[in-house]
Amino acid sequence: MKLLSTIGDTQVTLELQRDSSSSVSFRIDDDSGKADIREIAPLTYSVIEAGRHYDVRIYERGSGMFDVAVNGEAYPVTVTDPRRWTQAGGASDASGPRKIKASMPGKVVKLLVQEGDEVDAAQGLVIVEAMKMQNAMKSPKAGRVAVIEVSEGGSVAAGETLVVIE
Amino acid sequence: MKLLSTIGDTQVTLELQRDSSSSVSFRIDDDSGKADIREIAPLTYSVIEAGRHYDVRIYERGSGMFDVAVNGEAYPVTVTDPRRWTQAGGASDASGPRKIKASMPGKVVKLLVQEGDEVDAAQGLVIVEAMKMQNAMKSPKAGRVAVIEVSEGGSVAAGETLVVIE
Amino acid sequence: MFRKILIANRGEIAVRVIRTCRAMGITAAVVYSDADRASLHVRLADEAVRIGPSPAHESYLHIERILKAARDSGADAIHPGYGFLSENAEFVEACDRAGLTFIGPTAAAMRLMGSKTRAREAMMAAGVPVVPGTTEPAASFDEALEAARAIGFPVMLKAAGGGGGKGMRLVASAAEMAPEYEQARGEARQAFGNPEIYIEKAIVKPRHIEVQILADAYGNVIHLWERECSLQRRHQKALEEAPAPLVDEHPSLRERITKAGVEAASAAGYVNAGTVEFLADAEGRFYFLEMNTRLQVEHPVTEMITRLDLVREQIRIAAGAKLPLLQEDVGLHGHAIECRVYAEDPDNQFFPSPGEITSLTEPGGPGVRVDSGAYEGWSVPMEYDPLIAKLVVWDKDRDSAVARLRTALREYNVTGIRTTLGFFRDIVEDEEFRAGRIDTGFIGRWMERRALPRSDEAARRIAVVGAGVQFLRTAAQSTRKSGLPASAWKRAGRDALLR
Amino acid sequence: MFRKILIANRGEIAVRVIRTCRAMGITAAVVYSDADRASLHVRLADEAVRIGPSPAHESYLHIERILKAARDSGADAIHPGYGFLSENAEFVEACDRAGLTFIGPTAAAMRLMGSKTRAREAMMAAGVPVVPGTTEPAASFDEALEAARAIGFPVMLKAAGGGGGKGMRLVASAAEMAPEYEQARGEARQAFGNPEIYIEKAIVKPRHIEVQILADAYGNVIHLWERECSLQRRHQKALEEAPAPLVDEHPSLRERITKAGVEAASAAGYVNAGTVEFLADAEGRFYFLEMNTRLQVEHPVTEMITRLDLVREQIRIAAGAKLPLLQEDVGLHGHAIECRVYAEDPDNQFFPSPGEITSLTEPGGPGVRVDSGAYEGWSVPMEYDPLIAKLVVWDKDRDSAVARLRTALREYNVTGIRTTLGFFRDIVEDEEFRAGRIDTGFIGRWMERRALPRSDEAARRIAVVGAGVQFLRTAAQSTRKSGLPASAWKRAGRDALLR
Repeated sequence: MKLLSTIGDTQVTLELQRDSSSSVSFRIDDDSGKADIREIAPLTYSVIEAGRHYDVRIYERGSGMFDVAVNGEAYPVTVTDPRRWTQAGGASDASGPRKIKASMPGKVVKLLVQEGDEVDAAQGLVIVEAMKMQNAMKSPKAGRVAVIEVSEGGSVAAGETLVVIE
Repeated sequence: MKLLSTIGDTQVTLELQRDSSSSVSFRIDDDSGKADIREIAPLTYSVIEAGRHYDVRIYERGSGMFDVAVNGEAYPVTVTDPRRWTQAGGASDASGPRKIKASMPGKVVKLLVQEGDEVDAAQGLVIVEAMKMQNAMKSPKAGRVAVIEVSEGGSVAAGETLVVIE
Repeated sequence: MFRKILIANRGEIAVRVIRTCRAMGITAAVVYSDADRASLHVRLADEAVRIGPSPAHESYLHIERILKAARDSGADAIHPGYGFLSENAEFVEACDRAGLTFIGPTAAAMRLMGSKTRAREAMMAAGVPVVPGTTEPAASFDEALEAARAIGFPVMLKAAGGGGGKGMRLVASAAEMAPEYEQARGEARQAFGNPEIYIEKAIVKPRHIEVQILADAYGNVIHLWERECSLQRRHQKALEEAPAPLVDEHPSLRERITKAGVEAASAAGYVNAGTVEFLADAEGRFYFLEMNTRLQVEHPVTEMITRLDLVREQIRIAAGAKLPLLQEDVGLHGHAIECRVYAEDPDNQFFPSPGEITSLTEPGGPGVRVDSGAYEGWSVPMEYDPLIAKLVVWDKDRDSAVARLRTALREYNVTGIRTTLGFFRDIVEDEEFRAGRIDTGFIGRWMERRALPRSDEAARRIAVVGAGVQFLRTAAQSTRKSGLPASAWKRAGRDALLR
Repeated sequence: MFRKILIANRGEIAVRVIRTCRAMGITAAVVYSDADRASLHVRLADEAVRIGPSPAHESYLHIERILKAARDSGADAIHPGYGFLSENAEFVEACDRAGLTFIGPTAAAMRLMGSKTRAREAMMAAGVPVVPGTTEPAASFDEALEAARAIGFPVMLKAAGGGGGKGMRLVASAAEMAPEYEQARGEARQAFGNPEIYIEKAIVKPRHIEVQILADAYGNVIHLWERECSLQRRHQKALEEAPAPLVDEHPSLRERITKAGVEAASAAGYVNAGTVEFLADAEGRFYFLEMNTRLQVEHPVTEMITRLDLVREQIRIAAGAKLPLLQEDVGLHGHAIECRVYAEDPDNQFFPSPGEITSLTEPGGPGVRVDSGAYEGWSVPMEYDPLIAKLVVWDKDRDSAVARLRTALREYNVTGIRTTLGFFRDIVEDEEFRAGRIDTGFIGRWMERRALPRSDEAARRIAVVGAGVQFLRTAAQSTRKSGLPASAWKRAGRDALLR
């Protein structure tokens, strides 16, 4: 199974092959190895490779995005299946509509714009509050406020769409 | 919902009524109350009743038998539904065939009897070993060895039938 | 001694107080808001009383509801923890009126130390050093310059009308005074409608040193040495130590600053546990900042080096006991460090990260203590402070304690939410931190220079492999329906990978 | 100092050693059998080497495989933990030949102390008290009676041919000697084919007191005070304390017994950490039992009162360091208690209870330390010792430590397997235990008298309600197919009860 992956800013190809219930051969670009992988609990793996042990915890952020903590150190990793490339969400075109999503669950304290407003890049759109901290969600580009999907006083979950800018 | 229950050697009737998603009215014999019950994790509940808080952990032993740890103190409790009385396994008749089950997982070190042997009450039948300890499983009554379901050197799970005495 | 104590708080500090109450044979009753019904402090309490909806002003800050909970549960004393009502003098008085013992100082001492100007006056009268400066705004530039010269450069110009950094200017020398003074006035006028400026001595690279005080109702006041809390982000402490690394550089500092701490508490007529906070400079000079009239978040580091239980001493003092030891009997052994585990994203400006903790592993073993308000499967509510746990380590000296901390941090794993654990893992590798060269600007500077490439190439490979394996498993699962209950699903997953 | 240490053990003690290795900057490599692939010691290690199938003689007891693992991983030293190969002199010699440092005593000291008769002779020569008795079997009844009179009644008759209680008789006075002697001979003949009997002084209600020793390669020997381990079941320790409660009754005991401990270790030419075990009687007399030439399970209680890290000292000594402190610098502060959490059913003769830990909550907070080899979801293997974790508490005195223990035990919850936690919860409520009136027969007598009715009627009601709720939920679930994956199922369950 050949996959595309990024770790930080680096893009690599990843091949995985299951040899037995717990042994996996891998190739990352030209570098290959064999790992003994056990699932300890959902999203938690014990990995032994070349004698070293790695405690691996995975947090799925959706759309093939993962935070992978290896021995406690976190790495942002994305994985895509090139055969399903077209379906994979991926980053949308900078010129198309952009959804501004809540980066944390919280309460919508204030809407700073109205539908139809023209906004600049980095202009504040919505203020979300959690744990006594207020966070202004900003526009990633200049454009027009197409839709506002939340209202003042309402609650939002992390990843929920707040505003669409086109 | 009216149930029959035993705690230790005491038999009681138990009525439970769900008032809301977390509030349960109960009646144990003539004693009634209302408890706020939250499931914290599978088999783990937080219960507040009459102002007191109880941390409740449940271990299901099967056939309506439970070990219930309340604030760490364990109580053996059985529950049966009288409407399904006939299906409920319950204690079998002392005069009928009796299954001798492994009280712990382990390895069958030795069979002390053969099928067809006559045995006395408390006579050793099978020796099971776990964690460097050997445990002789004894006959609960005088009778005849009807079936031996394990063999020497084999592994058994807790609750697995070893021998049937009739 | 009290029979039952109501703990008017939540989270890790409520858990902390429960543990000592129970070890003293005192029934621990807690309060909870709707957001906290399943919180750990409720699960560990003997008794639990609902006090209202999730917003703090309708629950943990609601004096009447707290008092009603105390009456209903039959408590004879209230422990306020920190935050919420812990430094609210009206609450202290309301407890008094209700016949409930407030475990803390008197309302009078709380009020005195709660007022910046009154506290500063009291400290000056007691001979405790305060930051030198004018108490009135300068009437003219000449007056300002004269005051700055008298104080000695560098000085800080501060707006009289308000805070938050507006109208604030650091002035290094008399030559720079004129333009900075004008700019500060302009900014202050714009921000607060008031251009007035006063002048304080600038503490360059200040270090936060505080002294833990215990005082009984019979006039006995002792200190339990100092702590250093110079690692702060957003003016909030992140990592605290006892003893203070700064004392290594200035051996006389300990005696001088602890003496000042005791004098400050005595001057305030203080009773119970309290903390006198100072800013210190690289030369070992220090200045009174404020007094915290309650238990501190970071009290465990003091407990580790003195082996005292501060909550037990608080309760005993409130019950009328005398201090159980004299100043000369207070031990000081080894070095302790606390890391505050916040539900925050250190890679995104420490923004809050509430949500479900999907997995949690805490460290253990020798010299490791975890004071936690969290458990696996719990959802950190978005309504309250993001502090979910504290990791405290002890060892014979600072180097060993840092090594112990490093080990404990590696064992500590939280997934589902972002926490400051990874941030601390990086901090303990830092040479400046290891050398004790810290001040309140440390974290800010460190965040600037930290963008190091990760050095462990092998771990990076495993991160990619782990993500790939999970990607395939998730893809496989989403294409078939799992009909198995939770534990069977777990087992099946463990037995066979990549199905 | 070593660069990498191979830990030739498993479970909680392997985890314990990993922690100190890492805190010392030493790479921790572990070995594992097939049954332990997912064990905590593997999960926390830097490196892990498979050594064979599950049976111990094919893995943890297999000298060649352990040495190969050490060579393959490039380790320069081996820590044996306790049990397995830790007291195997041949293993020590094999390590020497392989150029690996064995972290423990020399093979010679191990052999000397491993032989009952040679150790007894060496102790007598060094003036360390041993249990008075005949070294040769009595040739006749008259000789036996004479020997018993010389030793002083009560005496114990013991079979020369073997142990395990067969042919063993307690004789209170000369009048009872004749019939007991004949019965003992008969039993011994039947059990071992050898009727010979020897005679030892009977220690009535013996208490197990042991002295922790540290010795370096330069002839320096110090003790780290005593421990009391009188609470035993099946001749295995269950709960240990430091200092010994018996010392409260006999204040001179500490000086006498620690001196004897140091003399015993010196006589054996002992190097590294070791423990000299004694039996003591109610009058404070004590007798050498044996020396354990390794780290003890119960070493944490000594660590808590001295604040030393015994594993660190072991490693330093093995690396050729001198002892870092003199006898007079060894502190003794407060009181520590350890409870051994065994996977055993205390309600069924402490029978083993391996299997999956379905839920696990460990205690925390001040004065609480957990050394664990377990985690939630882990299956305790049936192949090895049932010790899965140790709970250690510290407080300023024994009463406070018992109260702290009580609190910690209440927080400690394990489901899925039976453990000794509930047993300890009952023990800490016992008046005799609280008063320190303990001896090696305590648990046996306590099990006889413990059948108390549970007193907490309210908790009983909740137990019934809890079982009822679970019964209905399980019934409801079994009648419908759950199509939800694990976490969604959890959440759904939390939101709505009794569906």
